[in-house]
Amino acid sequence: MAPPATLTQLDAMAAQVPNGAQIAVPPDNSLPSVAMAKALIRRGVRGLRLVGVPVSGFATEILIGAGCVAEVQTSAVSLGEAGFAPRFSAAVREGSIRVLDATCPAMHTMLQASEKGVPFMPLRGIIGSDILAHRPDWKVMNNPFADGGDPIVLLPALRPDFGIFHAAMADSRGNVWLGRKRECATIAHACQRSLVTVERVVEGDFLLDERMASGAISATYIDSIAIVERGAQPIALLDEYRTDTAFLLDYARMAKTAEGFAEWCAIHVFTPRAAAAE
Amino acid sequence: MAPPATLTQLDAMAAQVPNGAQIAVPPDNSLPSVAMAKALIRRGVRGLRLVGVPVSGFATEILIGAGCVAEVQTSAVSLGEAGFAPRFSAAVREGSIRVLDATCPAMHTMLQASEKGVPFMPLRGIIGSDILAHRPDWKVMNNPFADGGDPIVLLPALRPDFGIFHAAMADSRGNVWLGRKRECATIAHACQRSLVTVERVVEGDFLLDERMASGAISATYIDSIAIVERGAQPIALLDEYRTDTAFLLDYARMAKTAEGFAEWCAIHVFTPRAAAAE
Amino acid sequence: MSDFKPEELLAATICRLVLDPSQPVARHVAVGAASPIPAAACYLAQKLGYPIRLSLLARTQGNPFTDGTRELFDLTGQGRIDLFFLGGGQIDGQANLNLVGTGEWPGRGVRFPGSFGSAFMYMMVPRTILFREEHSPRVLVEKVDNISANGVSEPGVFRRGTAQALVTGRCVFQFHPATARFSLASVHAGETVASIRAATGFSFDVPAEVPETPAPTAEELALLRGAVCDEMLETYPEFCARVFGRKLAA
Amino acid sequence: MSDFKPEELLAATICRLVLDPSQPVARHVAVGAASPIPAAACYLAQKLGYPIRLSLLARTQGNPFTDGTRELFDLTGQGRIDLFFLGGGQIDGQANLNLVGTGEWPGRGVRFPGSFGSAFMYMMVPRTILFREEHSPRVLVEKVDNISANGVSEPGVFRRGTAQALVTGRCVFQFHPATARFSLASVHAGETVASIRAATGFSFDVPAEVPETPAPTAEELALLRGAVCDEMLETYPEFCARVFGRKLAA
Repeated sequence: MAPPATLTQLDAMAAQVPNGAQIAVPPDNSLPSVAMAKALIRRGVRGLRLVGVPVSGFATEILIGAGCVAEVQTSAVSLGEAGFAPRFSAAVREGSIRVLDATCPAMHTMLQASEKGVPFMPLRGIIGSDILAHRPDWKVMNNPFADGGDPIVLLPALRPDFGIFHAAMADSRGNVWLGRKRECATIAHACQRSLVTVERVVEGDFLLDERMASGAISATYIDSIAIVERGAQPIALLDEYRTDTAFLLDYARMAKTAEGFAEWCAIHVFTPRAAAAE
Repeated sequence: MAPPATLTQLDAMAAQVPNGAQIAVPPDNSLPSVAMAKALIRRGVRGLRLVGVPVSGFATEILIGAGCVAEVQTSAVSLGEAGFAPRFSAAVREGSIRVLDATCPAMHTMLQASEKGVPFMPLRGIIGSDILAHRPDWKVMNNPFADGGDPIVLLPALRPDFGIFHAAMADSRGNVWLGRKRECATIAHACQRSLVTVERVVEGDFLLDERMASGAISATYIDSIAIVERGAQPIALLDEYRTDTAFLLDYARMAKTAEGFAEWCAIHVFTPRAAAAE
Repeated sequence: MSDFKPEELLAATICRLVLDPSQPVARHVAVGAASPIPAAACYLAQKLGYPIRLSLLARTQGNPFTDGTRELFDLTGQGRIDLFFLGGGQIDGQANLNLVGTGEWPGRGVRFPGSFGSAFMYMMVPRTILFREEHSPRVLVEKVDNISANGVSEPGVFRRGTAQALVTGRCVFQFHPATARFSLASVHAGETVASIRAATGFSFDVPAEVPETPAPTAEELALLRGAVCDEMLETYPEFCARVFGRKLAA
Repeated sequence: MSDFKPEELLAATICRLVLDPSQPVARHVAVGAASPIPAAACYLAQKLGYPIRLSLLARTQGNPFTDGTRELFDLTGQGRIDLFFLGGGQIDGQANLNLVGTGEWPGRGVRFPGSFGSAFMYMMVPRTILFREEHSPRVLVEKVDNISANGVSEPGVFRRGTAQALVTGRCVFQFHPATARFSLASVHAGETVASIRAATGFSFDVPAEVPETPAPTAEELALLRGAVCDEMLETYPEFCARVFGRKLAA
């Protein structure tokens, strides 16, 4: 089988991300690359500016816990059924990260503006929320198509340096497939570079198959691919594996303290076994 | 098998479209419902305002030829390899239809504005084109995120009364599947009602199948479905059947005159055989 | 009277608010993640025979959206979602919601997860039912520390609707957008106007007569425990086990 | 010298313009529907070993886009398309393109199909190669009747690039955006400066020395008739039959 030209190793992919990079990451219901988050922790990257599309989950939480993150722009950070994200909450309390709060459709819209190559896009709602008061980079203007009045929010295009996510598979051409999780397509379109972990590489070309094409992202947008089996774990991957809620609850319990998080990391990120499994 | 609740007959579906309706129609590379265009001609509808997403093809051409159309808003009307659209060209020459010329990404953008529920969206380019000079409904303003200057076009949201297209299949729940032809999803999202012809109805629920979901449009958007085998013909349907170029060339030859078009219609639209085949 | 769980009372109560004939019809209702009681209320309405389309964001299998997570917001922008549910770490007397956190922005006291889509949804759906089981002065405050989503808007600001009601573990409040105030609509069994006042941090109006929140009917309870639970078992296994005593077959 | 078809000369000529080392590198080239010669030129560049990504809009099988027809325009908006091809029913001396029609707007004389994406693409790609086989005063006019897409923009208007060149059946013009004028870069075998002048409705600059457009090399011809034709057979069967004498197996 011809592997895609962009195929690389996980650690080599993590090495492409410099300190201070802005990275778009999907939430726990949409294929985060937890494997890549762990590889970034191992690499010791610092000062990341994470973008939740539209919210943030486990990958963001552990990157914050490991001290890799300077800023989070998101609509929420949550571990879903496992509750509040403890290292995120601690970091907000301590003021050790900058939080740029948004609301879900605004996160999508800012990326869609980059996807279309326009400097801004309007969005309804938001006016009256304190979110707007804390976003000097967002503007309000009167709808020029109304007869006067009708204020509407304008959001600037957001073009992160990297999009990082996990997909079910890649093909020989370097296209990736992730089914209905199309926010990852928007991430790939909007970001300057996309780094993707996949469960496996299969022969062929998804774009030649009408059944597969609609859930695929063209290799045009994908800069690097690394094979990591169960690379979203403990998060679910489509219909292939489920979220490991017990694992997340265990994490949430341990990560209540910085020491507990360090212990969790030692076991699940830094042990040779954990690293080799990726 | 449980048929979808929205299943109806082609002629009943055509009867839902009143005179003067604004209708979004995909072009010849993206699943036009030629069957529905013929049914509308048989029904004798008048004054339609057609919207090409982003260009117009055979379905628009025959509706114009049959006198059903008052206005076409599009980036182009063409029969592809079969050349210029003869009845469209004649109608422009005679001034019998109003043409609102646009450019492809502007057509997409106006529908995307409706899809997002915003009154307008910006788009780069266009400034300096005579298209802009003939679209008093389009505005230019300075990009409020620039330091001054930087004019950019604002396009109003376009929300047609109906979206009409052909899909490969519908499922028991009334979801439809058309693979990568996602402009039809934008049509369905943006239009007030969507009327869809399909090759067949299959049992099950596309939304439960990760392989199918990404090429499906949820029943939420689909108001009526009619089964018409080969309903896009002579236009191609994905990998199921190809464009019948010989048929189109024959059409283009006959439709050079109004009489020739009437003769073509008599054979291909009005004969009981032609109607029964749908 | 005590033959049902509090969750069953809440689901039946919310179901009646969903079906309230004085409100615009709810044809399509969306229910956010982690909202089993509102989900049960909507399934109950369906099982009672009302043709409501229900989009459950928590469903991983058969998630209704095929255009990514933005589709819910686009769908709402299009005006296709008639009713949504929201809660909040704090809810105040003007129906402002705080999902960000207490103390200084962005939640230097207790940080909540974040605003999610509330700042958009609250303004873009015709009807919102607020729901928060905990009814205490800590949650129901006079003024929220931070506004994720505002209860009413300035004149001239595009807004399709406001809160219809606020349902808690103790009572149902109705919201009046013209005055931006809640009034007490009913109290759950065991509560009084005085007990509600004591547990509520914001001031609200009290009509001359405050009824008790009606108990679920036998039919409603049977549906909740049967057909509704069947629908919810896969998505909300812990809730179904705890409330209905039913477990998903392994 | 006459051992090649005019289409082969044009393809080889366009290929050299695509690979012009004085231009920003073309990593990703898009080719519109109904453009077999530009498509052949790009395939030729690939077969010569240049790593160009080629998105052919005319391909129905293996169409590169999975986000609908808007993806080409989004991709271009993102700055990911480096080079595009445009033509026109009329092209004027300032490189303005008319795809709408002659006479009064919107083409009350001869109506052309329409502007397609030209009004966007022409301004949003760094490089455009204009191509029109017919070289006559009817097509190459002093001033187009209607502007679908303008050759140059006012200062301050966002624009990534302009025409690089105009290739016709008779010659190659280079475009100079600073002066908004074409200059004659080479004439195809059999043409002279005078014959070009006679066939051209717009005025253009002529350097002291005007070379003949180089003929395709033996390597280029072999690739065009072999590997390039293999790639194009499915998408452009009529073109391949006519130019290369090859037919798709039934």
